[in-house]
Amino acid sequence: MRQGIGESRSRGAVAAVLATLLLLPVVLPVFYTYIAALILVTALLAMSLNLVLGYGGIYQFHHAVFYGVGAYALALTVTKAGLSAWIGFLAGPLAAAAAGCLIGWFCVRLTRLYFGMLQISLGSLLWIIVLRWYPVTGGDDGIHGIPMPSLLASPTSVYYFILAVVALCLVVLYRVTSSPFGATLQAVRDNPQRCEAVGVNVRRHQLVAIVIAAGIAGVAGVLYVALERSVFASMLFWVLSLEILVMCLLGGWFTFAGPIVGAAIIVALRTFVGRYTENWTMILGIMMILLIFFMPEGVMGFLLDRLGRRPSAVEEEALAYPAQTAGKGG
Amino acid sequence: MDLSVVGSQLLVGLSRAMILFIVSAGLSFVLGVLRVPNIFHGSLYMIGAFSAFSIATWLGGQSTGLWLAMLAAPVVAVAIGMIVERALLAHLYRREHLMLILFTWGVMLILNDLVKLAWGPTYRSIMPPAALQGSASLLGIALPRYNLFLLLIGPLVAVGLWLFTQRTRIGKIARAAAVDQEMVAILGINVSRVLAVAFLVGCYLAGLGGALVAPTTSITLGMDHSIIVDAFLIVTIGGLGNIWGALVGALVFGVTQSLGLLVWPQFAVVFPYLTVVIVLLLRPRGLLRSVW
Amino acid sequence: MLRVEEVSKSFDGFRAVHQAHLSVEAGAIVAVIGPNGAGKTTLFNLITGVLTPDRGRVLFEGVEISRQPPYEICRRGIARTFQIANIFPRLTVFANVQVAVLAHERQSLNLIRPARTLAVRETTSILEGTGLQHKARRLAGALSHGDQRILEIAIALGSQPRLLVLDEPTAGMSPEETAATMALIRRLARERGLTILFCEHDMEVVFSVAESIMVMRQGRTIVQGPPDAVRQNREVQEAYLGTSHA
Amino acid sequence: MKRMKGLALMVLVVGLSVAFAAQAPATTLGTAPTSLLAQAPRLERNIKVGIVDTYSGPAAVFGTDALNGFKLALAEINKEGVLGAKIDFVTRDERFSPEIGLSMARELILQEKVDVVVGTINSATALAISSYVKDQKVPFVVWISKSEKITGAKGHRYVFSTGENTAMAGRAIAEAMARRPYVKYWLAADDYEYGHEITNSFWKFMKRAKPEVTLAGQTWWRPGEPDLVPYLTAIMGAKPDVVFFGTGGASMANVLKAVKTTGMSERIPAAIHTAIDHAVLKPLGVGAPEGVVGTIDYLWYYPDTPANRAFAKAFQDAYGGPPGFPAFHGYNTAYFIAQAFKKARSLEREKFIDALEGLSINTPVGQVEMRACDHQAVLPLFLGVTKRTPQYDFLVATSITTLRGEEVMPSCDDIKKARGQ
Repeated sequence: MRQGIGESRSRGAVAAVLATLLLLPVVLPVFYTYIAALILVTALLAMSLNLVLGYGGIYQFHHAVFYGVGAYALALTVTKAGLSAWIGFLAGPLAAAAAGCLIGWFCVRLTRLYFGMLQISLGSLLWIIVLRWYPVTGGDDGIHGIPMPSLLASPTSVYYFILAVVALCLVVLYRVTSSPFGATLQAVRDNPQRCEAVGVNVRRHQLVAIVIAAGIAGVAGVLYVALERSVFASMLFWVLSLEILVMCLLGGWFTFAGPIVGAAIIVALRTFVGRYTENWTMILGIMMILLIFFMPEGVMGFLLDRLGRRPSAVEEEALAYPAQTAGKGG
Repeated sequence: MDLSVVGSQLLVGLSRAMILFIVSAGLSFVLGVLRVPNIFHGSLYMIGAFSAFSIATWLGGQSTGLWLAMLAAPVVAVAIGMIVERALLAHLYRREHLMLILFTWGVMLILNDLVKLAWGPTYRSIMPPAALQGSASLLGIALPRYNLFLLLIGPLVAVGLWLFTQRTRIGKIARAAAVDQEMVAILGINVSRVLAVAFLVGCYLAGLGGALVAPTTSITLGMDHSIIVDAFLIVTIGGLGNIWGALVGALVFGVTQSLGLLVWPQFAVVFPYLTVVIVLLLRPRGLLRSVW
Repeated sequence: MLRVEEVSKSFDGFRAVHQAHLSVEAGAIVAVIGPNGAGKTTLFNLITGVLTPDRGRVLFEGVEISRQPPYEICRRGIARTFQIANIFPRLTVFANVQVAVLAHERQSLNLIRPARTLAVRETTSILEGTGLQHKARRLAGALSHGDQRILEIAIALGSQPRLLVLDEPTAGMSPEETAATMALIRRLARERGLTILFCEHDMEVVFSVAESIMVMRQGRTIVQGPPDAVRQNREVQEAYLGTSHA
Repeated sequence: MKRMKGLALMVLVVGLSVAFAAQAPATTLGTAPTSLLAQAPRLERNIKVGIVDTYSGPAAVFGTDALNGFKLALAEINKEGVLGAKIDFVTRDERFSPEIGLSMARELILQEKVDVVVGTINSATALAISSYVKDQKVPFVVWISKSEKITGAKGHRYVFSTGENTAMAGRAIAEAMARRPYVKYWLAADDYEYGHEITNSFWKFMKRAKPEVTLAGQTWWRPGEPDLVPYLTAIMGAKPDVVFFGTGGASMANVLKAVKTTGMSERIPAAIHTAIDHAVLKPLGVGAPEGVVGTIDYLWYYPDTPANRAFAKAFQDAYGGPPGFPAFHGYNTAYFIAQAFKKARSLEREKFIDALEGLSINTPVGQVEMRACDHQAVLPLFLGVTKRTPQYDFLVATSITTLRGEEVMPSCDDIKKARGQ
């Protein structure tokens, strides 16, 4: 998104956030360091989804599959192949990107809800493989106590490792979104038909976006394993996909940093509200509805609008996503 | 393989398809007319089932009570659905589809907890009315009576829907609105009312599905989750927004499932997803014409 | 340059285009006219690959393009606009045009370099040529209807086409806007050496601008020729211009 | 002056030691001052138990029941106290999600600093937490999940189970079925961990107990599949002698309902672990099939002993319904924890574990021992057949036989082998 933000001001903001994140383990008790790491991992996952969802307008309804594939690839590299976890850290994203390529190859033939439902079906087939292949994947019990390199022994070092990798991935994502590919992807989101007419191979762009997003989701998956040392079949279940989707929408899916905010909100909610009430899902539901009514562009979109950081606020009509017209076009 | 076994599987699959049809027809109707992918459709189905239980128990659990429960339970779902529609959803129709998914999921989360508060976590069960208990023989094939009853109800609902969309004024308008909402508005018709009625029909079908499934299963939290995925898959393979697509999709779904069980029972879990993948790769916009 | 040979397309038994033919010479301005539902837009969709013809073929510079996807046809040098404003509403005006330029320069899969450093000169020149340069930083969705139509043409220019296909470029415009737009189109054609194929409602516009006119009715080509010849054609007078011209 | 100095020094020492005692984490027992009081040692603070379980969704019925049993026991225990302290608890709802469950266990250990973690219905969560507490060296008591891996292959010093598991249940029901004349078996189960484990365990012991049995086929359905009629009609078409169902919870009710409506109960016998669970039979009323063979480790009406009657009555009075097996596990868990702390005379975790190993407590069904070698509670299993009786409007288990825990549990050697020791 071209937000026309003053370069220096936003650089300053990024530096301030980074400095805060670097200091967290020094200041906070170990549990909060863990939660911060969990938020970083989840945020990366949501960011990777947003590359296809917010930037590409692709109905990526089963993104969690790639997260799970990345995590399982690492877990199996270590526990079954007996290789070093560092190899697994590379194998995870690669496996996830390969899964993205496979599922994406089928899905880009379809549009919108059809795309989404086909992806849910294909993703669920992968989920079933993980669920049923007991000797290898451990079924829905998952794999636990996955040994990690001694470098990642303490919670603090895990935190810094995650922070470094997430920061690196965000830089990559930022470069991708501000590259010609990123600009074209946004054009594909706004109007795929028009894109074809200006010489853009829409399916190929969507597929590339899905592969990149899947690869980064795979990175988030291996980071989860580094943090929790466990993998679960439910990491590939559609409910998680829906949750990531909500993170993007809540945070602001037309902004770069929105999904981070969304991830932080959801993780914090389920960690802290869950303590006080058993009905926390109801609270989540109420929050979601309030946000839809009062912050339709998500928290980040709302803030950017308030700060006047975006090109002239436009009436909702003009921004209405061209769903109806594009759907009829074919 | 024994032919009568195949026959009975076919009939059982068809009867299962009837409930799926009723639920997904409602979903598809709302999807077509209102353009809302309504995730809390599953919650209304669950509420229909719980209401059927409560009404039947309240009326003493006898046959008349059970029949009345099946009639009255969908009304509870309709009431809840209409409150949500009038108070909230009606203000959101122009929003992006993903936002509507988010909204309806939020409602689902809330209804989920409300059901837990209202009925508690224990599971419930009701019996079919006495006339429908046990098995009956059809063409030499033994089949639970209740499944035979479902085989009758499904076509009845289909005919009712057909009459509604083809023969009533509001039904015709709803059908037109599915294709072109602006045109309907230009004709001076109160679109909001039409949409509300269409939503009402959707909620009724969800509640009816729940009430009908209640005697065959344990009524429990989480029913909403399992049905909503199936219903969306069916609606997709049938053609989004096309209620006859929902019928075709449900038949394909129910029959492949039940016949698949004869061939490959240890992998029953993959049937629904495999069906969808195959159908969508062959027909990327579903089996019947979609308004999407 | 472009030849449409006996092309047919039907939808569910309805013959939208039936054995239509059309030829466009390089450097010409060619118009397609016909009543509503005559199949003009369908014909344009067949030429630009949005639809695939059931029968017949489309040749561009001697190469058959009728089975190629839209993006491939665009890369061969045909760019188009659409009847309803078809832009990228959430992108800035600048980015709208830049995307097309990037695609033309085969940069759209470039993941490395920042987009803001690429294709800037070409994009700016197109914006200046179309008079949109002062609105470059605004979101396209927030432009007025007239400006959106101009932006459409600017996007099409971004593909550096040799043939520009315009589907009712002045639909919904005031007479002044229409005149200005047509003047712009002629100027662009002259400056960039473009061949133009367009369809239009407004007869005055068509007969004043077009060098060759093709008349369609019920999916068929009635006649194609220079304006005077078309004006004189009996069939056209009966079928299309009807009593108003009598 | 000298006296003043001495006094000041004393104040300082006492002050420091008090501050230290307050600072010191869960591990220190009341030190010098309290032990000077002699007699029974007293704990310097309350015992804190952290519970992670499912309180929403379809499995909530188990989590809630177990929690109720636990609360009932605590009410009794806290009346007299544990070494002068009470047992407090906090709960966390994992919503049947192991990711959330694991995260909550971390919170309980790192933030709430609980002495013991207790949970859960979900075997994936239980195993994940088990692996985590092994690193953290915090005791973890599993009270509902029936996965045999918890105290079997994946067992270790810090994990305990107060419920029966699939190894026990599978063997119990296999040995009972081996005495019946059936040969051709069909296995049908929920397609998830519990379904696979119980079915595999049953089939392993079945073949061992009666080598001539044959497998006619197997069916696996999605967990939560609402309508099982198509599955059962397909099985009936294959005409096996008997069907073993590996199912539980809401699916169990679906199975029993379908067994009745398809008429299977009149033609093909069925065996299911926990089929005679009151929590399943009660809601089904007279809609449940008769003649189903089932096993379970707790029935509120059997054995008809004063202890069991008292427990069932107290539970009924407190929560408006009879206790299910999770409530029984929850109740026992509280007593195991309380007794172990009493025996350890300390809040120290290692001492607590040493005390819990081999500890035997009085339960509503008699003495139950926490076996030292695998940390598995040695629970008896009850085998019964569902039957309609005139005094209830729901089915109950009849012709109940009791299998002692020792008879059906894997031996300590087997456990060692499974753990690769």
